[in-house]
Amino acid sequence: MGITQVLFWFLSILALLSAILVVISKNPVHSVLWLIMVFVAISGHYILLDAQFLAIVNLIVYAGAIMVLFLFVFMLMNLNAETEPQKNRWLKIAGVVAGGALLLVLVAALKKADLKLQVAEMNRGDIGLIHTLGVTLFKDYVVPFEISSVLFLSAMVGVVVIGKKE
Amino acid sequence: MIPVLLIVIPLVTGLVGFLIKNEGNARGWSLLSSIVTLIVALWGLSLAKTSPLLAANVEWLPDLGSRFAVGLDGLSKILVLLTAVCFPLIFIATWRDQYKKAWNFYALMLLSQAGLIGVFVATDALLFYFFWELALIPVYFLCSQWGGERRIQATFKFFIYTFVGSLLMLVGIIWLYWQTADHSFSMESFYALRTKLSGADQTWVFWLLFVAFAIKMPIWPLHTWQPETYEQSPTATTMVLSAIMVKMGLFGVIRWLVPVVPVGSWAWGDTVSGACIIGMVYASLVAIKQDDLKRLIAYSSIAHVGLMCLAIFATTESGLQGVMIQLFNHGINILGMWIVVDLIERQFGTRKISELGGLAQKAPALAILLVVVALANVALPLTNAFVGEFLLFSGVFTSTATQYSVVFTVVAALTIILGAVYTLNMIQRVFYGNTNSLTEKGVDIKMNEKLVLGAIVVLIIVIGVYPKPVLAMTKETTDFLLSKMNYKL
Amino acid sequence: MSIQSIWLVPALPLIGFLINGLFRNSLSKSLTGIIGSGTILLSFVVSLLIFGQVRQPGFQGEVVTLFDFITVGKLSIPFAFQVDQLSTLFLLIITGVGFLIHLYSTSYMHEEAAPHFARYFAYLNLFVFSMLLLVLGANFIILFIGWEGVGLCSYLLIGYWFKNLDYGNAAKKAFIMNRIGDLGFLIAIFLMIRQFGSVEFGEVFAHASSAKVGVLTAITMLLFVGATGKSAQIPLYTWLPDAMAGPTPVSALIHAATMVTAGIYMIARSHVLYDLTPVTQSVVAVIGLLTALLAATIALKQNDIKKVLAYSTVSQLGYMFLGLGVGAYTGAVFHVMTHAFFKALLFLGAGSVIHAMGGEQDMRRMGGLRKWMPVTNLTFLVGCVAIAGIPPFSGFFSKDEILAAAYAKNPVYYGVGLFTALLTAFYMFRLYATTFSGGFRGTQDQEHHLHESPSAITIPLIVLAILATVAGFLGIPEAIAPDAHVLGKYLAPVIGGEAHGGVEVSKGTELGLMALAAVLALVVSVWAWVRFKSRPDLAEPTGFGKVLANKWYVDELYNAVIVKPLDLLAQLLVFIEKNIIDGIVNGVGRLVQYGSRQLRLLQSGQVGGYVLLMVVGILVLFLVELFVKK
Amino acid sequence: MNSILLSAIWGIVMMFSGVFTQNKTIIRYTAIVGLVALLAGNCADMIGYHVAIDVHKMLNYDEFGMLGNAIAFVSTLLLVLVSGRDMERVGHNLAEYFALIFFVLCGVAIVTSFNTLLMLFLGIEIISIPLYILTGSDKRNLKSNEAALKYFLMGSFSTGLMLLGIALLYGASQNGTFFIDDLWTGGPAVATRPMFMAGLLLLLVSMGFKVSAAPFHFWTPDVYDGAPTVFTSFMATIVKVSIFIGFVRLFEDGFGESRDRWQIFVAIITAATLFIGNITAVFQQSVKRMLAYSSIAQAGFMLLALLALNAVSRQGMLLYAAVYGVATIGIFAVLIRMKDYTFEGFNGLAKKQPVLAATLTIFLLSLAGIPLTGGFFAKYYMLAAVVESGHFMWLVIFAVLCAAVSVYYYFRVIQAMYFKDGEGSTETEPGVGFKGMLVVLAAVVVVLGVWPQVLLGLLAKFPYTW
Amino acid sequence: MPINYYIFLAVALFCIGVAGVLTRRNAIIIFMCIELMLNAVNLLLVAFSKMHYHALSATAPHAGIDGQLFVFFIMVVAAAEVSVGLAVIVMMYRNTHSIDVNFLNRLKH
Repeated sequence: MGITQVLFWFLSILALLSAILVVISKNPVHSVLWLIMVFVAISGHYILLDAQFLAIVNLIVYAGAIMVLFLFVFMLMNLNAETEPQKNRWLKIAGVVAGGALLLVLVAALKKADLKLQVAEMNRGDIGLIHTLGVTLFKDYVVPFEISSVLFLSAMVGVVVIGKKE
Repeated sequence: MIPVLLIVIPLVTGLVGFLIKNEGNARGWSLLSSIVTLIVALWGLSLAKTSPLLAANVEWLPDLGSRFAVGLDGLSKILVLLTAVCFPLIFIATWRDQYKKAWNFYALMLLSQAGLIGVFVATDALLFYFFWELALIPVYFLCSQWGGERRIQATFKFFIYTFVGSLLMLVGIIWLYWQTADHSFSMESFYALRTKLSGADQTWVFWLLFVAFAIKMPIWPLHTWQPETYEQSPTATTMVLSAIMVKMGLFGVIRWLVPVVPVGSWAWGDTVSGACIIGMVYASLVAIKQDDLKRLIAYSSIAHVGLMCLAIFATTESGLQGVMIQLFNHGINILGMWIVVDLIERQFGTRKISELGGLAQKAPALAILLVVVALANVALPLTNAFVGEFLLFSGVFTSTATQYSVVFTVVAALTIILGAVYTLNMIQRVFYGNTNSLTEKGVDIKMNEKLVLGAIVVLIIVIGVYPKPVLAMTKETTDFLLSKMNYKL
Repeated sequence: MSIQSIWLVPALPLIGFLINGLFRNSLSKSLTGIIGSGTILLSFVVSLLIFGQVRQPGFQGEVVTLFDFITVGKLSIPFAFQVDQLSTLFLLIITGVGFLIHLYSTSYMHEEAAPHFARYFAYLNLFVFSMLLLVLGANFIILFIGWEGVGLCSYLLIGYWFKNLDYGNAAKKAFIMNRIGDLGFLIAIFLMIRQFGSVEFGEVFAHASSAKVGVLTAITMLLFVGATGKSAQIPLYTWLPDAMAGPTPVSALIHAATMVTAGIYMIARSHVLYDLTPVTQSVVAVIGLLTALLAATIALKQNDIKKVLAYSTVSQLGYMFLGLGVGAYTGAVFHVMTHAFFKALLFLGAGSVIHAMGGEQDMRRMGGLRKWMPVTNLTFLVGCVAIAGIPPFSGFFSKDEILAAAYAKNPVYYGVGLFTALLTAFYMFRLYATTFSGGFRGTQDQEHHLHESPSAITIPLIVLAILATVAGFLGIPEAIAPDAHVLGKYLAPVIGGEAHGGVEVSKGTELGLMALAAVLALVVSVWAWVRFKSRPDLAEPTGFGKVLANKWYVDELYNAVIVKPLDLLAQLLVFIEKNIIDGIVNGVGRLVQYGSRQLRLLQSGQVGGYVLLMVVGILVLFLVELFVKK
Repeated sequence: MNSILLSAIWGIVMMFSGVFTQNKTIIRYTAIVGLVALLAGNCADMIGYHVAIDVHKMLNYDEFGMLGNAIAFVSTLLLVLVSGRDMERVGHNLAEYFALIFFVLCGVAIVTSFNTLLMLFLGIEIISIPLYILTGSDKRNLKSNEAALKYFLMGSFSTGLMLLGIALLYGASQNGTFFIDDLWTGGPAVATRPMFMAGLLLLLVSMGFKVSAAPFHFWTPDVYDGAPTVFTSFMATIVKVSIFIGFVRLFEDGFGESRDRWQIFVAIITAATLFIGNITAVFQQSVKRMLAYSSIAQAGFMLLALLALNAVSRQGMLLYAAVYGVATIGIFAVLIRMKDYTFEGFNGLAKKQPVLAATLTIFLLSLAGIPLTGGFFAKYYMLAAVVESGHFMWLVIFAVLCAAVSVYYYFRVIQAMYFKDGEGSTETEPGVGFKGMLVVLAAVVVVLGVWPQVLLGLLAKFPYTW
Repeated sequence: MPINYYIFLAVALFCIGVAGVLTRRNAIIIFMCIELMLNAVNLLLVAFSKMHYHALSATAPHAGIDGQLFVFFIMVVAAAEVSVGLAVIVMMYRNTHSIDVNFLNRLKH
């Protein structure tokens, strides 16, 4: 087992454990922190997969900006402590069961795919580099890129509409 | 040209009618309109069958393979005649009925007339379906707006019931459409299907169409909407419903079902006939127990229509001719019955047989006219219905379409007796005996009512004695349809 | 007069009907009477003229076609009249007796208000019209039209006094029982259409021999079912006694002289078919005989004067069917004719009595009426003698002809027939003695009113009495005087030679039988007269007599076996209709509503629940993908 | 491309219009002008005048999408014309509402013409995000808040599903592409087929969510009920049918060749949608909520087009979009003006407001699919499309039975208006303009019902390819 | 690494997110779980991108790049969504002082 594999397994387990902790943490702030942990682990995977640009963006945008936003909101609402009264246990159990079942059927469905020979190649290729991505983004993907600005505009307008005091 | 006129006149006058916000004027206007329609219809009937005026065929929906194709053949003629004759009679007979916002009432009546005529003259399946529904909508509003106490539920049930059938029919029509060689809804293309479709296909598609027709007619056990609706509708609408609308179902079977999927019809003929016969006997027996005049007549109508349907599936010439003439006769006769009911209800405010009695003393003219109509209802010879029922029964009896023709005839013929039972019961309990506190103030009918009933009686007798012109009118169509119906794989 | 003008015969009464019916409110009673009777008289005159032609030797039946009635495919039914010896004879009887009864009615019904009076005459005219159509029809359909028409008129006339619901019920019963028979007739017609492709007498009879016996038997049996309805035979006879609810002239006209003989006419008319089907013939004979016997026994214990006559009618009709069944068609027709005379006479006489008694019909309250009503008494006596079969009155000859033929076929028939004849003599003279002899048993008031009827009533009585006396000489049997059977010779072209079912009895036997019948009838008559003259039968009957008085409880039986179950069935169906058939329809609606109420609970308002259900949906889709073969 | 550009630009214009003027009428007219311009731009596009931008095949402008756009724009225009005033009453941010609407239309224009899953994703998001806002725009109304949050959470969830689906499809595609017509080129290797199917199913689910197909419809009643009615109208009509057009495009262009594998799922979903939508609508007491369920039911009918996937279904989809849109806009326009949203609130409306009642009746008849209204031909096409394919006759019959059920709840409104006595009335006396607009809408419905050729003929007239 | 590993990892993360959405009632945490789902997809896309690169780079040097760009767009969208979502949640909180989704049941049936 090379270093890559070791890292893969480490990151995978880290991601999964953190993810589970996101879900089960009682304190919302802990959830946020564990989620950041998941993002870090995923960024590690990106690096393993030679997607350096995405790894950086993920850390900056997600773990940095977005999660901070979440934290801000928690702070704003002063909800850092446990606030969920434990009612409706059945719905919870049903939720876990349903999630598990979904995992099962997805795995079952995808296991049938004969992908043994397919590999996600590591340590090779430059498609994850900012240069390559940038060129493609502004050549082939310029239209969606521009269009996503509409998305931001609308989000902006929306937040203004919602947030403005009347 | 003429069929178009026949649709357009009531349609336009109906739409205009909404704007006449005066009861008297609206009434006169609708009568005028219906008389004009009648004149046009008679004009159409007088033309030779080759006359180009009798058909119209214009582009409508080229992408769908549907054309605005209408025409008058023998079958259409007789039903158009029925519609055209009934409406003026209805308007005159109900002249004294009072309605809130009468102009809307009359306008809707005219619209329903347009729809009905449309059904009868359409020679394009989609157009047929179109009018089929159109005829229903005004009637729905008429019944719900001006009907009896439980009108809303009753007519709603009626509407949904028939709508279910219609939609199934629509599916059937669409399916047939895709099977046509030229993807067309025209009658010719549909008739050409009978040789193209496999027996299995015909057998199942038969039901899609038949259910719609069976509900409309109605055939047992799909009939339960009918007595309730008749009971709850304003009588003028009941007249339209029972005199004309139920004919839509029979018409549908003759024109759009049996000749299109003859093999399916053969396969299910016995089943359908069985239902018809059960329905006839059943309805007759139930009719005996009815206390409401409208319900009684409704059940009697179920029995009569069952016989007609039975005869269609016998696919014999005399049976089919009988159906053709009976389509008209039954309409006229039942119209007469309804008029009498309307007169009674207007005068005494009840239709309960048990609350009436001794009317013959107070209204002898009404009694006599009713008796004639009632006798026609039980198909006494020299009334029009005898000619019809005789042909129907003899058609069923001589049928080779089923091996049970004798059984069918005999059981069905029981209704001849049962029909006499409930009809005479009704006459006796309403008209004979002594008057009671309610009926002793009764007065005889007025001139306009006498006129209408008289006209009906004259029609009953004339057709009963000399049915030849009517039979001649439908003969060619009968032969044509029979040639399609008798196709076997 | 040309045969072609035969249409006048039914047309005249029709015109009378129309005038009286349409203008009943404006016509005076006398005018109504004149129109009503006059049209029948004219019709009778025309019939006589036609008869003049028909009786020419060598006259073959003619078919007069008026117009096409129904033509469908190969089946063509013209509106055509058959003019031949048989129909002409009936024309004469119908219009002749009919006229007398009309005349009688002008007086009898005089107390009615003018519109009702006119209505009465309109119905009567319509009846004559229908009956004429019946006998004139050149095919079974026209016959059937008249057939149902007389049923209708019977209904209208029985229920003439519509205020009385019992009368209405009787009318209804008559119509419905007739309809049951008509149904058989109708199906017979359909069978003929299927077998022969035609309903015309000529066609059907010509091809009859080529048809299978089974089919023919079915046709004839069904026709006979029709006849049992119209002619009041077992099992459809019960309407006739009830029909006495109508005005008495109606009973005379319809329920004695004409309508009920339609069945005889029809079978005589289609004798070709019956000759080919011995089974049916036997059935006809047996049913006729049984009816004759049954009705006669019932008549023994009736106290209503009209009821006795009614059962006697049923009984006599049974005789006629016996005649038909044994092949004595001429005899049957002969009996129809004589019966028309004496039964009309008896009914009209009874009417005269009732009229005088102020509406009283119970014989037990009568008695000794001959003192007040000599003409009625005498004519009634003639009627009684005639029906009792005492020579040389008409009943003797016609009855004897039937009995002779019955003997030839089967002596048992003869025995029962003779016994019935004796019963007839017995109850008729019981009737006569109770009514006209002895002392008056009614109230003072009634006694005060007793009077002989006016001439409009007595003249028909006298005429009929004469006819009842002499009509028998039209059919003097071979045994007495060869070749003297005028009627037989006259009818021969239609009915064929006198066919005694193939077996001829010897002249001697026939004479012996005749004498036996005559003597016994005379003895029984006298005995009955003497017995009831002094000791009228006033007590409530007991034992077997009660059974007879209650008509063997047949009405009750029918009620229990047919009417009640049918009623229950109808009630059951109403229940099924409401709860099952409509219940299912409404149930679907309710199910939708119920489903709606339940389904909307899924919409819990909770996001968690929604997402959960979404996930479940996804799971289902994936499971289908994984496990369901496509 | 014209419509995407114009709608985005006009969205910005609207955004700033609020800065320059507080006059709501001006803002409204600006929006109307924008919509007309948008429509004109789209028409220009249809006859070949378009801004030449290389989209690298990511958008595919064909007549189907164009006509879909046109229908969406016309519907929006009608909505603004008939209910524009009612938007003013939602809140103070009229200009922003219009801006958001234009952004939604931008998303619509993308969704009707996407050629890659990326564009589909972006388009859907551009539609969704403004809608979350519009749903919650009645800020002080807790129902509105609740609806917005529910919509947002569930919408995001479905986005997650969609993305997983897209990812799996990407993985399954042979040469790593998002172009929908390449997803199944030559058929993916047997090896990746399960992945393809899993992705497809997830896309089906998420698109089903957007068009409120059962069992992914649960947001619909709550959101439609909670959102300001005028925006409910917008969502239930323009947005829904546009996404449907995208839905059809995706499954026809992307998965058309593999339809044998997934039709059964569409059939299941269709049946469930028809069933739940129609049945649940029966018991509703609020007309608004009933309309939400009815929109689910109508979606069930539109799903038939997805099942059939042939020329008939394409035409039918457009006709359905137009007819359903117009009729629903009309109904909501009247509903907005009502005092009481329950069925009882409509009792006796016909006496007080005959025009409203009559037009409303026509709209309802159209939704029920009664002839003489466009709704009939819309339903006709859907049925005809499936029947032509020859399979799934049971579903067709089930669909018509459900259509019969739909009559029940649509007619309840008609019954209330005409046959029941009551105090049903509008909040304010509707003006002549409003009534006039309703009559125009009704006329459109009727014209499409008598002579749908006017619309169907267009398809043949613009044989336009990119 | 074999692609299967990535697939199962991503699916597992995704399902954990789903389970979170189902079990938690704090609106923000639900939202975070949704973000977790998105990230799982991102990971999967990148893995597929490298898979395609591995398979096709011989003929197309930039094979698989689409996947990574798609991830980029997902992040863009997610960011926008987060802003809107948080705004909605805050609005809700302002009105009800709760972000418990179970309290959201004014709209039902």
